[in-house]
Amino acid sequence: MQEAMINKAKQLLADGTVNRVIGWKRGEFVYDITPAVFETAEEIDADFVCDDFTAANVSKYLVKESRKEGKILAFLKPCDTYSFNQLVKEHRIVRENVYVVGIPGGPKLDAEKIKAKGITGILGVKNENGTLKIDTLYGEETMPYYEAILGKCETCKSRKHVVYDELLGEEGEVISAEDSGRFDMVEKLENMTAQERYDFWREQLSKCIRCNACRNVCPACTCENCVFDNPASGISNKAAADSFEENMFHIIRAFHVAGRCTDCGECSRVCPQNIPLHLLNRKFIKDINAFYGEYQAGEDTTSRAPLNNYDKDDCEPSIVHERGVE
Amino acid sequence: MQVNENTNFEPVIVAFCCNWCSYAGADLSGTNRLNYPTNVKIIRVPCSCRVNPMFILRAFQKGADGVILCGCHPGDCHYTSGNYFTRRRITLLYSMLDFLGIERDRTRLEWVSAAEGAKFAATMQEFTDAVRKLGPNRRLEDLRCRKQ
Amino acid sequence: MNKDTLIPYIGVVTDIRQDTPDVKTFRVVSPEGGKVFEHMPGQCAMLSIPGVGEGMFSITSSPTNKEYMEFSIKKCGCLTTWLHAMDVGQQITIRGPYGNHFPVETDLKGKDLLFIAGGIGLAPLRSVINYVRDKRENYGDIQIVYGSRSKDDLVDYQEIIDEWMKDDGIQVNLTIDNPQEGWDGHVGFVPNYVKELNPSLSKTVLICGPPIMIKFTLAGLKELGFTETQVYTTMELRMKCAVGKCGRCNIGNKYVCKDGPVFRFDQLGELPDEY
Amino acid sequence: MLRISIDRADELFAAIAAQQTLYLPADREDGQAEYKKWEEGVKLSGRLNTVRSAKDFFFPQTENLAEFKMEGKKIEVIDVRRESEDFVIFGVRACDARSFGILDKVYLVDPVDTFYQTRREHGTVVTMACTRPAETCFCQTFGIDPTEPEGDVSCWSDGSFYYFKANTDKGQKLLNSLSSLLEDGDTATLDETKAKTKEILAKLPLAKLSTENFGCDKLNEYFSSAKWAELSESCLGCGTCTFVCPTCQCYDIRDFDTGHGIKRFRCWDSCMYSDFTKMAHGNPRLTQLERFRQRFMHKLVYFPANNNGEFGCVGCGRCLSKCPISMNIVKVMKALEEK
Repeated sequence: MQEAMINKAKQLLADGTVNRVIGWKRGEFVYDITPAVFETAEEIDADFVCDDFTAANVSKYLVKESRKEGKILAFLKPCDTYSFNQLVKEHRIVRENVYVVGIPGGPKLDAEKIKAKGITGILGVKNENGTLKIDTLYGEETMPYYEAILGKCETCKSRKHVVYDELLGEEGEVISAEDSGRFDMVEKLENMTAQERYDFWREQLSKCIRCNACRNVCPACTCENCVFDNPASGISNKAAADSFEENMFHIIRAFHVAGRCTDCGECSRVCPQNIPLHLLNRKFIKDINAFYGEYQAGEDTTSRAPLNNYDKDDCEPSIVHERGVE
Repeated sequence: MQVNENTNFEPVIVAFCCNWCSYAGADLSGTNRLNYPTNVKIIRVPCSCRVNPMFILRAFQKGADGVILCGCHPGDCHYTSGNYFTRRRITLLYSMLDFLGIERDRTRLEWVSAAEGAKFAATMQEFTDAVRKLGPNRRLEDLRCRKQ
Repeated sequence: MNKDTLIPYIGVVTDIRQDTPDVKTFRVVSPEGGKVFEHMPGQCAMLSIPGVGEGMFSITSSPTNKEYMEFSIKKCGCLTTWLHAMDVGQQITIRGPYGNHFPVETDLKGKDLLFIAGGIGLAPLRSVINYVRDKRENYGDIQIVYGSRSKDDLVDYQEIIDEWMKDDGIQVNLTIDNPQEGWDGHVGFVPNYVKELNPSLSKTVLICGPPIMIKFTLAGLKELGFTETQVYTTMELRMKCAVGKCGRCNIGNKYVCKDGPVFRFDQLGELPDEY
Repeated sequence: MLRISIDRADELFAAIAAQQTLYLPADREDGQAEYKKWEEGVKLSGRLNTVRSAKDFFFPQTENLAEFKMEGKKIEVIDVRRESEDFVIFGVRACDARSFGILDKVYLVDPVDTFYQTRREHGTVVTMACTRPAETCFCQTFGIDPTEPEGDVSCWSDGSFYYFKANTDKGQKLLNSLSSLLEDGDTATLDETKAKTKEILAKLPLAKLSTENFGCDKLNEYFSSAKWAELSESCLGCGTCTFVCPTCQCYDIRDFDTGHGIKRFRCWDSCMYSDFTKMAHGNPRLTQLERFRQRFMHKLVYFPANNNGEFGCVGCGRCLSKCPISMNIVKVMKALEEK
C-alpha cells in the first residue's frame, strides 16, 4: 500500500493536481512516525511512510493547510474521513483545497502496548501471520498481533470512507455497535454502582497531568481560544490544582465536543497517562443514540447536530434518575 | 450513596431560574406567603438555555450541595425554543455526572411557570430535603473552597 | 525558614495622581511608613492585587527620595485597570527590587547624558533623571528629549515644567505628534526631532519608549555617529517570578527580569531577535 | 559492598518507611510505572522508568505559595510554607538523578527558592542502576553512566541482591540506619551485570548521538536555522514533552479565589503553550515555531551558556516515547546538525 500511495502522491504532484501532500514521516525507530507535509517527490521518496504505526489522524492539520495556497493531497483512513467530514461541515476545512485519497485503515499497532508486555529495546517489528516478531536489543521476542493493536482500533466503528476523491484499495463496511463492541465498556461502567463509577474515574482522572494533548490533538477541538486558556473565562487553568478541576476539564471538554465527536479515539491514543478519555465521549454518543436516535458525527455534511436540534417529545432529564444503577 | 456526616447539615442549594417563568414563579410563591427553604439561592438567568454546563459545575465548585435548574414549560419558552435545547443539554450533562459517579439526586431540572408559585415552593422543599439526606457534596467539591 | 522572594510585602497607596487620560502615578509606602525597600534607578517591582494578578512595573521615583516609591502606570490590561480604579488608602502587595539598574554610579558617572523617551517610556527614565538631578555634581550636561501623542499624554508634565526646566544645566526638549491648540512647542516624532537637535557625540544615551520609536531613534543616532555602546535601554517582557526561574522573559541566555531590564545596545545585539 | 537479598526487599522498604516516607516506582494497571508511597504490598516496578519524572518530589505540579485575606482596603499576607518532612525516593534512574542537579542550578541559585530548597534538603535520593536500557535512552550523550548512578545512595541490582553505596552524608545516614539489614558481600556477579549492561549501552541506536555541535557558541546559527519551520510544523502545542521532562522547570503563578480568601499557587507551565509569553500588548513568540524553538534552544544552547556548558537534557527518552506526534529533541538535534 505504501508504494501505491507514494506513486499516487508523486503522480498528483507531477500533474499539478496538488502542490503538497500530507502524510507521515519516518522517525528514528519503527514506531515514532510524525505527521508531515511533503512538497517534492524527493522528500516523499526519502521519508514518506504508511505502515502499522501510522495511526495519527491528519484531518486536524487540514484546518490550517487547506487555507494555504494551492491544493493539498491528504491520505485518509476510514476513521479519519469522519473527522474530515465533520470539519468540512463546520466550515473549518476548505473542501476545494483538499484532494482526499481514501486508504485502507488499521488495525494499527500501539508501541506502548508492546512495551507494556515488558518487551523493550524495540529495534524492529514485523507482522508474520498474526504474530509480531519483534527485534530488540535483548533478542527476538514475539507476541500476538491482536494484543498490540491500538485501543481505538480494537473497537473500530467503520471501514467505510465517508468522503474521498479517489480510493486506493477496497471499500469496507460500517461496523455495527454490536460487532465493534465499542459501547461495551461504557455499559459496564453504567452497570456499576455510583461509588464504583466514582472510584473508577477518580483513579483515572487523577493521573491527568493537564498536558492538553487530548485537546490539542482532537479534530473536534478547533476553537481559536479555548475556554481553559482564556483568562477572562474565570476558569482558565494550567494545572489541576484540585480534583475538582481534573473533573471539570474533562467533563467540559467532552461536553463541548458532544454531538461533534466522531469517536476517532485520538484523545486516548495520545494521552501520556493512558486515561481512557474516549469513554467520556462514547458515553455522550451512546446517550445521544438512545435519547435522540442513532447519530454518527461526520457521516454527512448536512444533518443538524443533536445538540443544535430538538424534538418536542424529547425525554426529560429525569430519565437519568430512572435508568441504570444508582 | 453517601451517609449524612453531620446531623445539623444544611445544604446550599443553587437554583438557576429563567427570568420569564420560574423566577416569576418564585416571586409568586413569595407574594402568596408560601415558605420554601432559605437554603435556596436563586440565580436569575434570561432563559434556562443560558445555563452553560460550566455554571452548574462552578456552583458545585464554590460550595453548592445541589443544583436545580428551572425554566418555562416546554413549548412556553419566551424565546420560542430555548428550553428545548436546555432539555437536551441538561439531560446529557446530568447523565454524564451520573456516569462519573456524582450522586444523581444532587441535580434536577424542573419546569415551573409564572403561575406555579406553589409548585416552586414544593419543588424547592422536596429538592432541599433530598440533598439534605445526601449530605455535603464531596465528590464534586473543590477542597480549596471548603470553609475551615 | 528565610523569607521567600515570591512572598510579597504589603504596600499602601497614599497618593494617586492622574498624569494623562490613561496614566496614573501611584505613591506607595509600607504600612509603617517609609519605603518598602531601597532600589536603584531602573529597577522594578512586582505589584499585585491578590485575585487580580501580578505585574512588573518600573519604579519611577528616584532612590534619593527617602520617603516613598512611585509608579507611573498606564491602563492597559486587567491588573492595570484594577489599579486605576482603586482609591487612596488601598493596600497592594509589592515585592522587589528586581533586575539590574542603569549604571549611574559607574559607567554613567561624569558623562554628559541624553535621555530620550516616548509616552509612558518616561517612567523608568524619570527615576534616573531625578537621581542625576539630586547628584548633579557627578554628571555633565543633561538633555532630555521627550515626546508623546499629544500635550495631554505627556507624563509628569507638571514636574517637567516646574522642576526639570528650571534646573541649571538641564535642557528639556518636548515634542508632540500632531499640532494642538495651546501647544507652541515642537511638533513631530521623536526620532526626527533627535536628528534635528543633532546632539553632541560625547553624550551617553538612555532611551525608552515604544519599540518602533526605539528602532527608528537608534537608527537615527547611528546616522549621527553614535555607537551602540553609548546607548542604553530598558525592556519589558511577560514575567511571573521576577527572579529568572519561571522562564517567561527568556531571550537567548538572558532573563529580562534578572539580567535586565537595562541593556546596552551592543549587548542586546548579541541576543536573538525575539522581543 | 553492602548488600541485601532481593527476596528481603519488603523488609528493607519497611525499615526505611518506618523512619520516613518512602516513595518508589510501582506498576500501574495500564503497564506503566509511577511513583507511589510505599506501604505493605507495594512492589518496586521492574520497568525502566516512570511516566512522570521524579522532579515532582521537589517541584510538584501545583503548590500553594501564599494566601491572602482581603478586607476593605486591607490585605493580609499569610505565609503557608512548611518545613518539608524527611522522605526517601528509592529507585531513581541515573538520568533523573542528574536532572536534580540541573534543577538545582535554577532553583538554588540566588535568590534561592525556599519551597524547592526545603524539599531538597529533606529528600534522600536512592538511585538504581539500569540493567535494561531502552532504544529511547541517550543519557550517555550527556555524559551520564547509567551503570554508575549519582544520588545520595547509589544502588545496583544483579538479579539476586541489591548493592548500596552512600555518596553523601545524608545517604550514609540512611545506610547506617539500615545496617542491621545490610551485609557485606562480594560484587563478582554485579560486575558481570554491569559489563553486560555496558555492552547493550554501546549498541543503543542513539549511542552515537553527540552534543559536540551544540552549546553557547551556536546561538545565532541555530536560532536562525531554516529547519525550525519544518520541525515545528506538526507540533500540536501541547505540554506533554514539558510535563514528562525531568528538567523542564518553567512555572506559572496564579491566584484562585476560594470565596473566602485568595490562594496564590504556582503550577508547571510550558513554553509550548500559546499564552506563555502573551502580554496585554502582544506576544514576542507569536507562532508555534518560536515556542518550539525556545524549548530546544533553551536545552541545547541557552542553558549551557549559563551553566558552564552543561546541557538542559538528561537523555531519559520520555519525550521520545510520549510526544503525540513523535517530534523530540533527538530529531531536532539531528536535523540541526545536518548542513
